[in-house]
Amino acid sequence: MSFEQFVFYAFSALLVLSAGMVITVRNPVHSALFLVLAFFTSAALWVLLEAEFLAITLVLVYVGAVMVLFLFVVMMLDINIVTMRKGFARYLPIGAIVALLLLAVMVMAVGGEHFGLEKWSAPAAHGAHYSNTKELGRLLYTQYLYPFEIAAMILLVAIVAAIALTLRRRPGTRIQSVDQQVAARRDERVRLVSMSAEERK
Amino acid sequence: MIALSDYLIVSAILFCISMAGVFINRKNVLILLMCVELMLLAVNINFIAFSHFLGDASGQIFVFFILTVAAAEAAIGLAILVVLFRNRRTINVDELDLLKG
Amino acid sequence: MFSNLPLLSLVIWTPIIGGLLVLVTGSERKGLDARVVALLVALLTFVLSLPLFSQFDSTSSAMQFVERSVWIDTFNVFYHLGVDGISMPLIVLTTFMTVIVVIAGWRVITYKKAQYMAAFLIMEGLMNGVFASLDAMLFYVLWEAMLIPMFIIIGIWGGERRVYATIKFFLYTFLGSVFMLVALLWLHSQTGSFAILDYHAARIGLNAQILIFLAFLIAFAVKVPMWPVHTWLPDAHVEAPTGGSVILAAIMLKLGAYGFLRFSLPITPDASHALDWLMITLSLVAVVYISFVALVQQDMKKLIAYSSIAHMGFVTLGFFIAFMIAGNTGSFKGTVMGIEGGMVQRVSHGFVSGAMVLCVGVLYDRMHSRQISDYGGVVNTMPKFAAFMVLFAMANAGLPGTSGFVGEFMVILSAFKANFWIAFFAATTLMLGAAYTLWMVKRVIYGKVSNHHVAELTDIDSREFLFLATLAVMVLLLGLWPAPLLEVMGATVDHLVEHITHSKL
Amino acid sequence: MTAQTYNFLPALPEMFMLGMICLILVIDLFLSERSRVVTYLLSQATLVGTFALTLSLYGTQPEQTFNGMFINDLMGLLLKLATLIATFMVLAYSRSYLREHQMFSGEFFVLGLAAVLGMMVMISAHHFVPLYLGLELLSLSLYAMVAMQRDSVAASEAAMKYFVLGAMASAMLLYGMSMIYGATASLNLGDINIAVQSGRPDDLVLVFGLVFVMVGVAFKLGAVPFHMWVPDVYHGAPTAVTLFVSSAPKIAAFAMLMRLLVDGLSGIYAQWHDILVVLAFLSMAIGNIVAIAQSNIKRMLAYSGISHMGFLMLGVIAGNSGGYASAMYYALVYVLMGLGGFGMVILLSRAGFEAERLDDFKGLNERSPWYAALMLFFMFSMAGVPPFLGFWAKLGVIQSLVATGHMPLAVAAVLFSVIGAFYYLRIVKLIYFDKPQTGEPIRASGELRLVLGVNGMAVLLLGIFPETVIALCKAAMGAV
Amino acid sequence: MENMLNILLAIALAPLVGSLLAGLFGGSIGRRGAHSVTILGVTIAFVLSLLVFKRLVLDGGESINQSVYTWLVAEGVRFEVGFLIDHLTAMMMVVVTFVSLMVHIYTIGYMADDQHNWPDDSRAGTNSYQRFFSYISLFTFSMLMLVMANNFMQLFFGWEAVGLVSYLLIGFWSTRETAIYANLKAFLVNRVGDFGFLLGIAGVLMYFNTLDYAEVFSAVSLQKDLVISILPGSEWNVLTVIAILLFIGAMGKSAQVPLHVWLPDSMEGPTPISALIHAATMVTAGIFMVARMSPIYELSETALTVVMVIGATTALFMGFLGLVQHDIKRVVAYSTLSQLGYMTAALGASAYAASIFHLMTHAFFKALLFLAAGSVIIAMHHEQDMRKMGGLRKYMPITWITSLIGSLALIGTPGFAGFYSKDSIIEAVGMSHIAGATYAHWALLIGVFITALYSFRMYFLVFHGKERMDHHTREHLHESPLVVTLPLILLAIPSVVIGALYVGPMVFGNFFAGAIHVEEAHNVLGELAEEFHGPLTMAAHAITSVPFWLALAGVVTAWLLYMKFTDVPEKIRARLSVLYRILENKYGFDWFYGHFFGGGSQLLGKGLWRAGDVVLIDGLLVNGSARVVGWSAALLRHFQSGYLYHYAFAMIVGLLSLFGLFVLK
Repeated sequence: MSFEQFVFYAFSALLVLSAGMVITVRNPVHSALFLVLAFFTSAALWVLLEAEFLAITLVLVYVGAVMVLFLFVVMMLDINIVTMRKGFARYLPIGAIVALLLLAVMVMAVGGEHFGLEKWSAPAAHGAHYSNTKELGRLLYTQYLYPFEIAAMILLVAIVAAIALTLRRRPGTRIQSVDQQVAARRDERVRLVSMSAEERK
Repeated sequence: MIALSDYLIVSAILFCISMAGVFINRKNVLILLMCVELMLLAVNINFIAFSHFLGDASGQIFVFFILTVAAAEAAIGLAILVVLFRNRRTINVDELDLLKG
Repeated sequence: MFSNLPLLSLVIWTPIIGGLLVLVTGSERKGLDARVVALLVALLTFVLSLPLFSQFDSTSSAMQFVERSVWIDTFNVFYHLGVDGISMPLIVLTTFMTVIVVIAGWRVITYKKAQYMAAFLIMEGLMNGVFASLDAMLFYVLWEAMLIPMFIIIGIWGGERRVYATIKFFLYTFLGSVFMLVALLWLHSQTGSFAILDYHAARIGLNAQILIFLAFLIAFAVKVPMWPVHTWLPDAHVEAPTGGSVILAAIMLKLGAYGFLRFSLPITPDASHALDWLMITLSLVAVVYISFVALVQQDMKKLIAYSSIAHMGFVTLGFFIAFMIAGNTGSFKGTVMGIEGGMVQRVSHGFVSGAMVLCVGVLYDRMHSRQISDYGGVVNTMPKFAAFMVLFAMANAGLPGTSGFVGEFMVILSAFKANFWIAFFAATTLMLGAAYTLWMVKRVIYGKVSNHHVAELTDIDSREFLFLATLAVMVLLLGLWPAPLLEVMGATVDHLVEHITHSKL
Repeated sequence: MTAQTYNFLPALPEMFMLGMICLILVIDLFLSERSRVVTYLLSQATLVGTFALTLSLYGTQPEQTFNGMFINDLMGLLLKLATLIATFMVLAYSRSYLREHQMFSGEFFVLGLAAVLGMMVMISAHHFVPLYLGLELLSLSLYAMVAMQRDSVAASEAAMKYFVLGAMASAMLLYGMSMIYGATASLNLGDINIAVQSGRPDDLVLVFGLVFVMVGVAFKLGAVPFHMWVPDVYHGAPTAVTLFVSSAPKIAAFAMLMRLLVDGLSGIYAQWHDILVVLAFLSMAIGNIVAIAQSNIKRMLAYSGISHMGFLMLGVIAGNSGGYASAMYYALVYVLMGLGGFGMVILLSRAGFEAERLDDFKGLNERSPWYAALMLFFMFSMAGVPPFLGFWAKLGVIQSLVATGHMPLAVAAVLFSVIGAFYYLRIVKLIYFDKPQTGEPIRASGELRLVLGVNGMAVLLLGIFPETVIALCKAAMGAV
Repeated sequence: MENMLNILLAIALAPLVGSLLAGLFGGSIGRRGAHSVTILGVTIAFVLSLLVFKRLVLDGGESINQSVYTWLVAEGVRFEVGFLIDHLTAMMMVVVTFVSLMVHIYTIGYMADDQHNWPDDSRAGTNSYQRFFSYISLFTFSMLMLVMANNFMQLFFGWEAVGLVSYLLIGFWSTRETAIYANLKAFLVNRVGDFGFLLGIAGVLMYFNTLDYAEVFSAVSLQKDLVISILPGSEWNVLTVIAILLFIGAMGKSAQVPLHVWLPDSMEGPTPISALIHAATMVTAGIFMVARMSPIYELSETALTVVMVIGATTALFMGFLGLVQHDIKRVVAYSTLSQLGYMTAALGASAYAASIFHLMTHAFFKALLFLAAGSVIIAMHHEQDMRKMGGLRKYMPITWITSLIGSLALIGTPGFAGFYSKDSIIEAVGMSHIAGATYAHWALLIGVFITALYSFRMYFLVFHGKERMDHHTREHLHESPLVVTLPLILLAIPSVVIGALYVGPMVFGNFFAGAIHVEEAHNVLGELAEEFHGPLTMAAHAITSVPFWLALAGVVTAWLLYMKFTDVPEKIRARLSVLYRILENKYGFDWFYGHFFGGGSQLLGKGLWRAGDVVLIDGLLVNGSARVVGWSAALLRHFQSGYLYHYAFAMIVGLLSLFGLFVLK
């Protein structure tokens, strides 16, 4: 077994295992952490596939941002963990059977028969001066300009949506109204009262 | 050498696990969101593997977009989750049965 | 004077536009009475339809008063109208009966008068369109569209179980006609045309013919209706308001029979030949079985509905004995009488069943019951009405001198040429038809005044007298002088017979 | 590698819309609650402007741009126009509803326009990436819109279900795309088509990918068994959103179906034909049958929509340009009818009251004969009874089935349409044959009345004169 | 010729016009107007009929066969209205119009106080007098159309039209349950006959392709060897089939066993119509028809046998029933049945002329008897039970004398009209050689005795013996007014003389030559004619013949039983209770028909309706499929459980199934 193979199998095993744990552990915090592990391991696999840029991105974006968001929500929502796993075992067998069936079908399609080495020999490794990042960047801003714009729009939508959904203006809260403050005029706030001078005694 | 099929099988396993996760999990909606992330991960592995073996970078570009979308998706999904939780005080999948028939 | 006018379009669109007008001028507002508008429209349409009869060239079997323009180019659908001897009398019948129906609903309908009248007018236009269509798709569109006003009429102004009845009516007929649609589309895929006359000329293999025939059969058999797809009619009939029942019995049922002549026989002559045993059997079942069923009905309208089914059995019988007669006599010349008999029966049944339904309506308006057992001795309080009722009952029983006789007579005479036993079973209607009709008359009209409700009945007023008398005149006229009707049909039927003699295989 | 310059002209409408979305987003920030109507008007203006720009492209030669990712053809053009009209009507329908239900906010319109943009991208996509991105742009906006009524328990539940299932479906779609990519080494639909036609790629792999892709498309269409979200989302979402979800996205979904199957995978027609037969049959069956058991009109219309999607697929099954044209016509017709149906629900809804029970329609004829007649038009049209529009749609697809020899399927289709007629009739029954439960007169803004009237008359008049639209669809599919 | 056609039209239409005027405008023209206009119409018809008779018979004019109106044309076959006037027709026209005229006049008296027959709350009786006249005039028209027809279609028209009027008149007193039962029964039983009749006509059309008498009769011999296969394997001669089918019609109309059941019940109608329709004219339509069709019947001995046997059976067995009736009209009715049987039997023996002759004489004396019975009924205040009469002789002399004349004519007293016709029939049947003739002969002979017995039973019970009516009735007994007695007298005259006058030419002469065709082999009357030497001789000869003594025996027995030993009938009844019960129940025909056909068809109808329509078609197929759809809807909606994981599961299962689709392939 070559080193490459060792790395592949080890990380693959870890990936599958952590994925399994994501869906089986009781505590959602643990699930999230296993998911992080899964992302890490697959990033490793991607490096094997010479997709360094994406592997880094995965770690940065997912582990760094998305999973933090997940954890944030988990904490915020204060979920009762005890009730979370009830009846899990009951549905496991049927779930497992269907999943295995699906897996069987999928393996039949993607297995060695169609995608073995005989048919798909591994490509030669790129030269040392090859930069995956540069290559992607070039494509992204030339050929994929149009999708890139749409992706930007998607992110915008995500922002708008997330804010629209979660931002609550509670009716009872006391907040400053800056524009009112700024727009306040003197005669609205101050009443000058003219009083007759007090008589000196 | 690691065959393309090996990568694809790993991806397939991952995909199946996350699928199973969706319907085995009956309690926590959050896990469902994670499963969706896992599915996308599996897809990404596929694309990258193909991209590598085809020697064509466009697969990786696709993965790039998928990552972007997945992040946006996660944001919106979590936002909906929050809304849901505020309304129901629960994110138990079992209790999401107001709409049926 | 009329020859330059697009008469067929006029008899189709006048009532439809008139109906919309009635809706718009509605009865909610004061001033214009929806009924008056409706009557004027109906009369106008009737007058417009008269030249169809008077200017009809009865020596020609070709389509007359033809209009043709593109409707949907992409589907090759044309707005193609025309009448021959098969369809023209039915158009006149339709326009005539609509006038009657409008008058009949004059004082009876108080709820949503405008909608009621509009529904009938729109339906009249659609029915005229069905009879005049020479394009299969136009035919189908109108054929289906016609269901909508009827659905509404039964549902809004109907009786106790009107919802059940009207939905049953709609779905039954809808189910039937979708098969026709598939058949038409198949024909379209073969000929690239929706013109009915092209279908007549199309050569089709036997198996395909049989399938098409069956598809048509389902559509038309439901409409006629033939046993065993007849059960919508008693329900619809019973629940429909009087006007609805009149149109149902007088016109709608004729559509099925018309379809057999316009579609089944000429398009699939070989299948008609191969399956004539089925049609004859079903027709005879209608005559015999349904007559027995009619005998035991307690509800007058149900009885009339069943009697309609039995009478329509003669129509289909007349059409489909042709092949057996040809087989027996060796020529198709002898088949004309059966087909003509069936066609006369169509028209006659329009008058007779319409009149019977109106009679029941007259009683229902007064007593709000259709149960035979609630009546008895009506003649004592409504002698004029009783006279009409007995006359129409006799027509229903096929007494010579009334229109009911002509068609039955011709069909039975023809049936003997096909087979003794067919004639035998067909002729049982002489006994059975008289039995169920006159037994009802006995229980309703004759006898002592059976209860105080009957004692308080008032005889028909001049409005009721008007429509009953008009129908009575028509029933007698057609019975005593059927020659013009036959003359009109003659050339067309000869042509039809000539057509179905030639195998399409 | 020289810098490429693209022809931006075909994408001008999309660009205009993108710009306007950003503009509206910014302008909305500076508007007070009372002058929010400006946002609304701007949104409508955006739609109109986009419509005009799109229309200006009418008659140009089909062309691809952005490296073959964007295609501008007649089908795309027409579908975009239809999408824009539908959205315009949706917004007009829902204005007062949104106000009454505290959803009349800038975000709603921004998200709505973003969804339209997504649809336009999908419609013009000639490449997996924009197709997927357009889909996601659409979907994400819709998820958020469904959840927009934040205090509604049902809406948030619907949004959650929609989101989870939708995400699953797009994952499957992606998985399928990856397999096709693997098999054909291309993401461009045109190249894929060439590759598939050449017969080089492994058939099994292609089919494998195809099945996954079909799941994604079927989900978007709401075809059985990937339809489960439809009733729940239609039911749970605010009616204005339901109106939107049920209309324009179906056009986009149809476009996606066409792009993927016809533009991309026509080489394996035999395979996707089989899949579509199963999906169409099941959709017609389940949709029509389960609709009968519904007591909520939004759910009922949801199931009816499922069955309509089954009918739509029949046209595609035919596998020729005539069939595609009929399917396209069906999609357009369905959208028009569905808008009317949900529009009536909106009409009867008031602040704090959703007229979503069937019983709320009781005695409508007593309350307003005009609206009753309109609803009758919609219902009979959906049932496929002539002379209404829906009939020609059904006729078209069944005709293309018959013409290609799919007789059993054609017969099944007409039978299911008979079953389906039952529940449409039930609505008509409620409207005309039952007594109203409330004597309250129907109040509606002039705008709503106008749109509803136009919509209803369109269903009737386009039914009587169907030629134009059918001809356009045929032209779009190159089947004249 | 043209002139003649106008006369014929006038004969037919005059009663129709009268009828329409009286019927439609009865309220305005009043009673007097109604009976005047109808009597005028019938008088015109009668006088013109006499004119026609004179031209044809006395002046020896040519017979006329001409069509006047084409009803319709189909397949080139013309269905027409036309007149065939030969001696047979001319005679029938005279008889019909004469009896009708008598009845019209008589009705003035009979219906004078008709309002008493209607309940107070009935408005149907308002113009009942006018209506009645309208009906009987309409009947006259219909009957004339029937006899004057020159084709089968018109025959059927008239045939049905007289049936209609009969229906209307039997049920004239529509508030009486028995009357409206009787008229329905009459119509339906007649329809059974018409059923056969129409099939017969259809047969004629099929094999001759025309319905014109002359054309059919001229072609009939060409078709005599044709066969038709009705039941698989058995071939029947076409003419036999047609003849029997037509005869079924005659059985209905002329009330032959087993379709006789309606006639006794028809006595529920007013007496004038019993005389006109149910004795003199309509019921003889069947006889007339068979005589008219003689060219067909002559070619089928089988048919003739059927006719004869049925006729003889009717003659004998219906006579028996007359013995046990108490209702005066019913006795006459059964007597009518019996006499119709005689006529039919004569037809079977090919003695058409004798049959028609009997038809004519019978028309006179039976109308007489009925009208006399009506006169009695008027006097008895509509009491019809003979047990409550007696000794009426002295109160109503004219009725008494005319009744006696009628009865004597009926039993065949030599010299009276009935003697000549009946004796000829018995002789002819005795001479006949076709199968069944012996049975028929014996039946007719016994019938003579029975006829005499029941006739004089009635005569004695009514006019002689103790006065059994109640006091009140006796107080008011008096002879009927002139309008009643005049017809009696006028009818009594032909009842006596017509036989002697016409037996020579009609039965034994060539009177019907050209109208009736008799094959040489069957020509019994021809054989009899050789022994005929004038009516007087024939009457004198009668003393030595069996029928005379049988009749005498009948009269004597009646006298003994009902005048001398009035307790004997009671004893006989007790002794022969079984037999009596059979007779009382009219052999159970009514019971059988009522239960088997009446009840049976209702049972069948209910069965078909409930099992077929309600359960099978509606319940199982229609509502059943709706229910299946409903159930599946309810079932399938459970899959929409609301649970996300179920939805996801469904998607994955769907995905797997799509794979399965290809794996299975």
